[in-house]
Amino acid sequence: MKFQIPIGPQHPALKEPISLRMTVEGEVITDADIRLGYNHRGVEKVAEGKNYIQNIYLTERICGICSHSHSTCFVQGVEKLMELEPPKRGMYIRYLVSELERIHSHLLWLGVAGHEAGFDSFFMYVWRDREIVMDLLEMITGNRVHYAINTVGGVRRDLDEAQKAKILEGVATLRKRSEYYLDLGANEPSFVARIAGVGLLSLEQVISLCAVGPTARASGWDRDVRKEDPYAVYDELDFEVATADTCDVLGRVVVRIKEVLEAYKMIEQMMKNLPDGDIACKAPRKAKPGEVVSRYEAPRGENIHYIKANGTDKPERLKVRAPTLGNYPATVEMLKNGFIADIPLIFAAIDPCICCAERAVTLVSARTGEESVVSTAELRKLALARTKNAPVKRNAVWPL
Amino acid sequence: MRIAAFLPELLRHLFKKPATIDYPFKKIAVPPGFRGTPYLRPELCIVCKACERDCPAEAIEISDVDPAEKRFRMIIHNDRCIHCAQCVDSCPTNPKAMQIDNLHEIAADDRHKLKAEWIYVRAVIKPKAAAPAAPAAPAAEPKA
Amino acid sequence: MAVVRTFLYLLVYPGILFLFVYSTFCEWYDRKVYARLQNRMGPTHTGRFGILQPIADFFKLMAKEDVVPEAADKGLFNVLPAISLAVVTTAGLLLPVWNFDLAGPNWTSFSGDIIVMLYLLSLPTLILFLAAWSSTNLFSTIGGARVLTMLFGYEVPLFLAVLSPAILADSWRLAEIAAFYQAKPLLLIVNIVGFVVAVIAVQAKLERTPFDIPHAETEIVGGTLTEYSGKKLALFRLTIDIEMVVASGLLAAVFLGGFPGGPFVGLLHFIVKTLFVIFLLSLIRAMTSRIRIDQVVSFAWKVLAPLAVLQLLATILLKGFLS
Amino acid sequence: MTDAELIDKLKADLGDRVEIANPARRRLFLKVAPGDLVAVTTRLRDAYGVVLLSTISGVDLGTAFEIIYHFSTPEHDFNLRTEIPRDDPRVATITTVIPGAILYEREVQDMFGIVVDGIPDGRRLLLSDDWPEGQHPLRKDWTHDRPKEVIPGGQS
Repeated sequence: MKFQIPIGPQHPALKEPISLRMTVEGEVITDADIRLGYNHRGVEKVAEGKNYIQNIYLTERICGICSHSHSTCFVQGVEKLMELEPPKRGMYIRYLVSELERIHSHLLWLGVAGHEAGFDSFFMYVWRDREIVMDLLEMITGNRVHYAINTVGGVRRDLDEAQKAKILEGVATLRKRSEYYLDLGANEPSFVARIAGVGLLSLEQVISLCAVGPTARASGWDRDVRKEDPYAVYDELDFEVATADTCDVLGRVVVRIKEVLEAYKMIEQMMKNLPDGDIACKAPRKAKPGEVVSRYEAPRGENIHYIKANGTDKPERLKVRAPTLGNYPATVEMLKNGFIADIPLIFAAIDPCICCAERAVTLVSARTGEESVVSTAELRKLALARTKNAPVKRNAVWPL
Repeated sequence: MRIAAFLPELLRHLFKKPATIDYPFKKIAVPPGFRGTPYLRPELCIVCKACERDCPAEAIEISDVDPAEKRFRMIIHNDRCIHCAQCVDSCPTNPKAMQIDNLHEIAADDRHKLKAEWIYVRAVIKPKAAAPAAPAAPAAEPKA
Repeated sequence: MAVVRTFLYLLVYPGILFLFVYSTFCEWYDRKVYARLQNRMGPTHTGRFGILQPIADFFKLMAKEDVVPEAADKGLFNVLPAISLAVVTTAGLLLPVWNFDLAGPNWTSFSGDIIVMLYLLSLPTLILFLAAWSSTNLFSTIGGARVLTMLFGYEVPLFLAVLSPAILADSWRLAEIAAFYQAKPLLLIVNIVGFVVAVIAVQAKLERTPFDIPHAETEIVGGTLTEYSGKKLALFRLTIDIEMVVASGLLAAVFLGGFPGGPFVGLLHFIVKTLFVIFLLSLIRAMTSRIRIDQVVSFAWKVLAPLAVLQLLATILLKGFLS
Repeated sequence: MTDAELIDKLKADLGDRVEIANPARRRLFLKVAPGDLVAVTTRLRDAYGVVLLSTISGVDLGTAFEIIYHFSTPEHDFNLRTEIPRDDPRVATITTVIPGAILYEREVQDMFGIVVDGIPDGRRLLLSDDWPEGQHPLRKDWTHDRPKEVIPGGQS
C-alpha cells in the first residue's frame, strides 16, 4: 500500500514547524519532500531598517539554541567593516561563551536524539547535566538563552576569579559525564540498534549536496571553519576536528560528543591563558561603505553572514545563511529508503533549527493590530463555519 | 554492546534526591547580574533618548507631556522588551538612570498590563563636583 | 442474596471499583518509579505524594470534549473503548486472589481459566487494532498495522512461557498452579527463563518502551489512539492500566508462587507481587530505547521464542524426571 | 597557495572573463558576466576544488540585482559575483554543477523575483502559498508598514 504521510507542520517529533511529506510503502519511505515557510520573521528585511547595535540583538534572535553564533558572526563582520581591533580579553570571553554554547547545544541535541528514539531516561539525564552549562552561561552573561554578551568591539561583561573557578569546576564535571554518555551511547543495545546504519549519507553526497557541520563530518568530510579559517582566538588554541566515517546517525552522535570533549579542552586553555586588559574598545556608530563575508562555525555547521554597508549606521544588506538550510537537501537523500520509525531520528540528526533556516522573509502582518478576546463559543462557531465551507478533502494533494 | 548498560546508573539514582525542584513552591535564586526587567530612575534621566534609539525591540517610548515645564513621559513596554539591557549600556548618566533588576516572573494575563510608565521632569546635569546622590528634580512616582 | 453478592463481586470487589482504584494506584507507582529512576520527582501535588494524580487525570479526560472524526466508522469507534474495558476487567476476575478455594471450582475459577485469561489479555490488542482502523486516520492506520505485526511477535513466546509452569504443575487452573508452587517453592527456580521471557512479552503487550511502537509519539503522533479524545481516551487509558495489573497478577500467580493465605494475607501477597512485577516493567521501560518494528519481530522470534521453547523443553524433561 | 599566487593563476586561467578583488586575506571576490557564470563555476569546481557552496546572496542595487555565490575551499573563500538587469532578471541555474544550490536558488527566486533558468524544482520555498504574485520582500522598493498598536480601551 502506498500513501503519503505528513510529518508536520505540527508534529510531536518536531519542535518547530516544518513540513515533511513522506511517500511510504508499508513502513519504507520511497520519497520525501521538505517544505519550509512556516516560521518566517523577515529578519533580513528588518535588519536593513535597524542600526548596527540593534542588529546585534536582532541576529541573536535568529536562533534560540545557537543565539550566540549568529550575533558573533554578525559582530565579527561589523568589526571588520569598521576596522576595529577588539582587545584580546574581550575576544577570549566571547569565544569562551561560543564554546560553552556549543556544549549546551550538543548536549541538548544528544538528549533530543534520545527522546526521538524513545530513550527518555537518556534524555532526562543528558538534560539534567546540561543544566550545569546553562547555569554557567547564566552566571557569565546574565541570561540563559539570549546571552547578549556581544557588542561591537568586544563584550559587555567581564569575568572574575570566582567565575573562572566555577567554569573550570563545571567543565570537569561535564567532561566526566560526557565520557559516560559516549560510552553509553555506543553500548546500550536498543539505542545502538536504532541509530547504527540509519540515515546513510556518503561522502560523495555530502560534497555534491553541500552538507555542513557535524552531519558532513560524520561522513568523513573534515571541514571546520575554526580550523580552516581561524578567526579571532582559534589559531591560538589546540584542538582537533572531530570526524567519523560511519556516515550514519551513530557517527553523528559520536562526532558531537567528541566535539563537546574538544570544547572542554578549549575552555580549559582559554581559562588558563585569559589575558588581562580591556574587554571592549570604543566603536563608531557608522561603518564605511564596503562589504564583508563573515564565517563562523556554529554548533550545527557553518554560519555565513554577508554584510554590505553603505556609510550610514544601518546595513545596506544583511544576508544570513544558517547551517540547517544547507543540510536540507542532504536530509531528503538520507530519508529515502529509510523506515517510518527512522524519520524523527534522521531528521533530528542534522540538528535542525528550523527558525534559523527560515529567518528571512516576510513580516507577518498582524492584520489590524487590534486585539480582541474571542469567547470559546464564538471560536467554535468560526471553526464550524470554516469546516462547512471547506468540506473534507479526500486524497487532497499538497498545494504545490 | 552490553546488555542493560544503563542499569547501574538508574538504580544508583533511585533513592537519590531528585534533580528537579517543585517549581512554583520552591525557587532557586538567579545569579547576581541577571538581566530582568528594566526600570527608570526618573530623578536621574536627562532625556537624551539614547535608550530609545538603541533599544532593539522599540520597547522604550519617550514623549513630551509639557515642553514648557520640561516634563516628559517614558513608557517601557515590557511586553516587547527582550531583556538585553542595551538601554543600561547606552545610558550616559552617572549613576545610570536606566537600571535593570532581576525580576523575571513578570507574566500577566494581558500584555498591556506590562507597560510601566513614568512622568517626570528632566534632570539637570550637575557639575562633576556635586554629589550625584542628590536628586535633581522632584520625581514623580511611577504610575504602573 | 446470591444476586446481590454477584453484583458486589462484579462492581465493588474485585470488580470494577477495586480494579479502578488499584490500577490507578499502580499507574501512580509506575510513574513515580520511572521518574525516580530518571532523577525526577514524578507527580507530587494531587493528594499526598501525588497519589491521586492518575484519578485526577482520568476525571479530567472524562470532562473533556469528545471528538468523533467524520470519516470514522462511528459505531465501532464509539463502542470499542467500553468493550476493551469490559474484557480486561473480566480477565481481572479470574485471578486466583479472590478465588483461592481449591476444592470448589466456580465460574471465576475453573480448569482452563489460564487459557481464557491469556485469550482475554490478547483481545485488547485486537480491539486496539480495530479502534485504530475504524478511526481511518493515517497515523492510526500505521499504528494499527504495527499493533498486529507486533502481536505476531510476542504472543507465541508469552503463551509458551506462561504455559510451561502449568505443564509442570499439571493443571490448567490458576489456583491449582499457584497451590502447586506454594507446596514446592524450589521448582519456581526452574521457570526463571520463562519468567524473563514473559516479563518482556508483557512489556510488549502493554506497549511500553522499548515496544511502544504502535503509539510512538515522535514517529506517528498518537498512533493507534490519535483520534481518541475525552471519555473514550480515558477508558482506553484505564484499560491499559487494568491490563497492566491483570498481566502482572497473572505473572505473579504463575511464576511467583501465587497468593497464599486467604482473603487478607493473599491480597497482601497480590499487592506486593504485582508491585514487584510492575517495578521490573518500569525498569525495562527506563533502561531501553524504542526499537523498530522489524527489530521487534526478529527479536521476538530469534531470542524470545527459542528461549521460551527451551523453557518448555526443560519443563517437560523435569516433569518426566520427577514422575 | 597564497592569495596573490592564486589570483595570478586565476587570471592566467580565466583571462578577462573575471575581475578579481581581494579585500581581505583569504577573501576573493570574482566578478563575472551572467553568461559566463556556469562556465566559470564549472572551471572552479574542476580545477580548484571549489565544491562547497555556502549560500547565494542577492542584493538590490537599485538598477540591477547583484547575485553573489559564496563558495569556500579549505584555503580560500571564493565569492562569485554577477550583475543582472533589474527589468529582466534572469540567471542560469548552477544546480547542474553544484546540486546543493537548489534551495538557495529557490530562495533568491522568492525574495528578489529573479528567474532562475533551468532550475529543476522551481516551487516557492519560503513565501506562503497565499502570498501575492509579483511581491518580492527583499527588493528595496518593497516596504512594509507596521500597523500601529491599538490598545483595547483607548489609552496608549
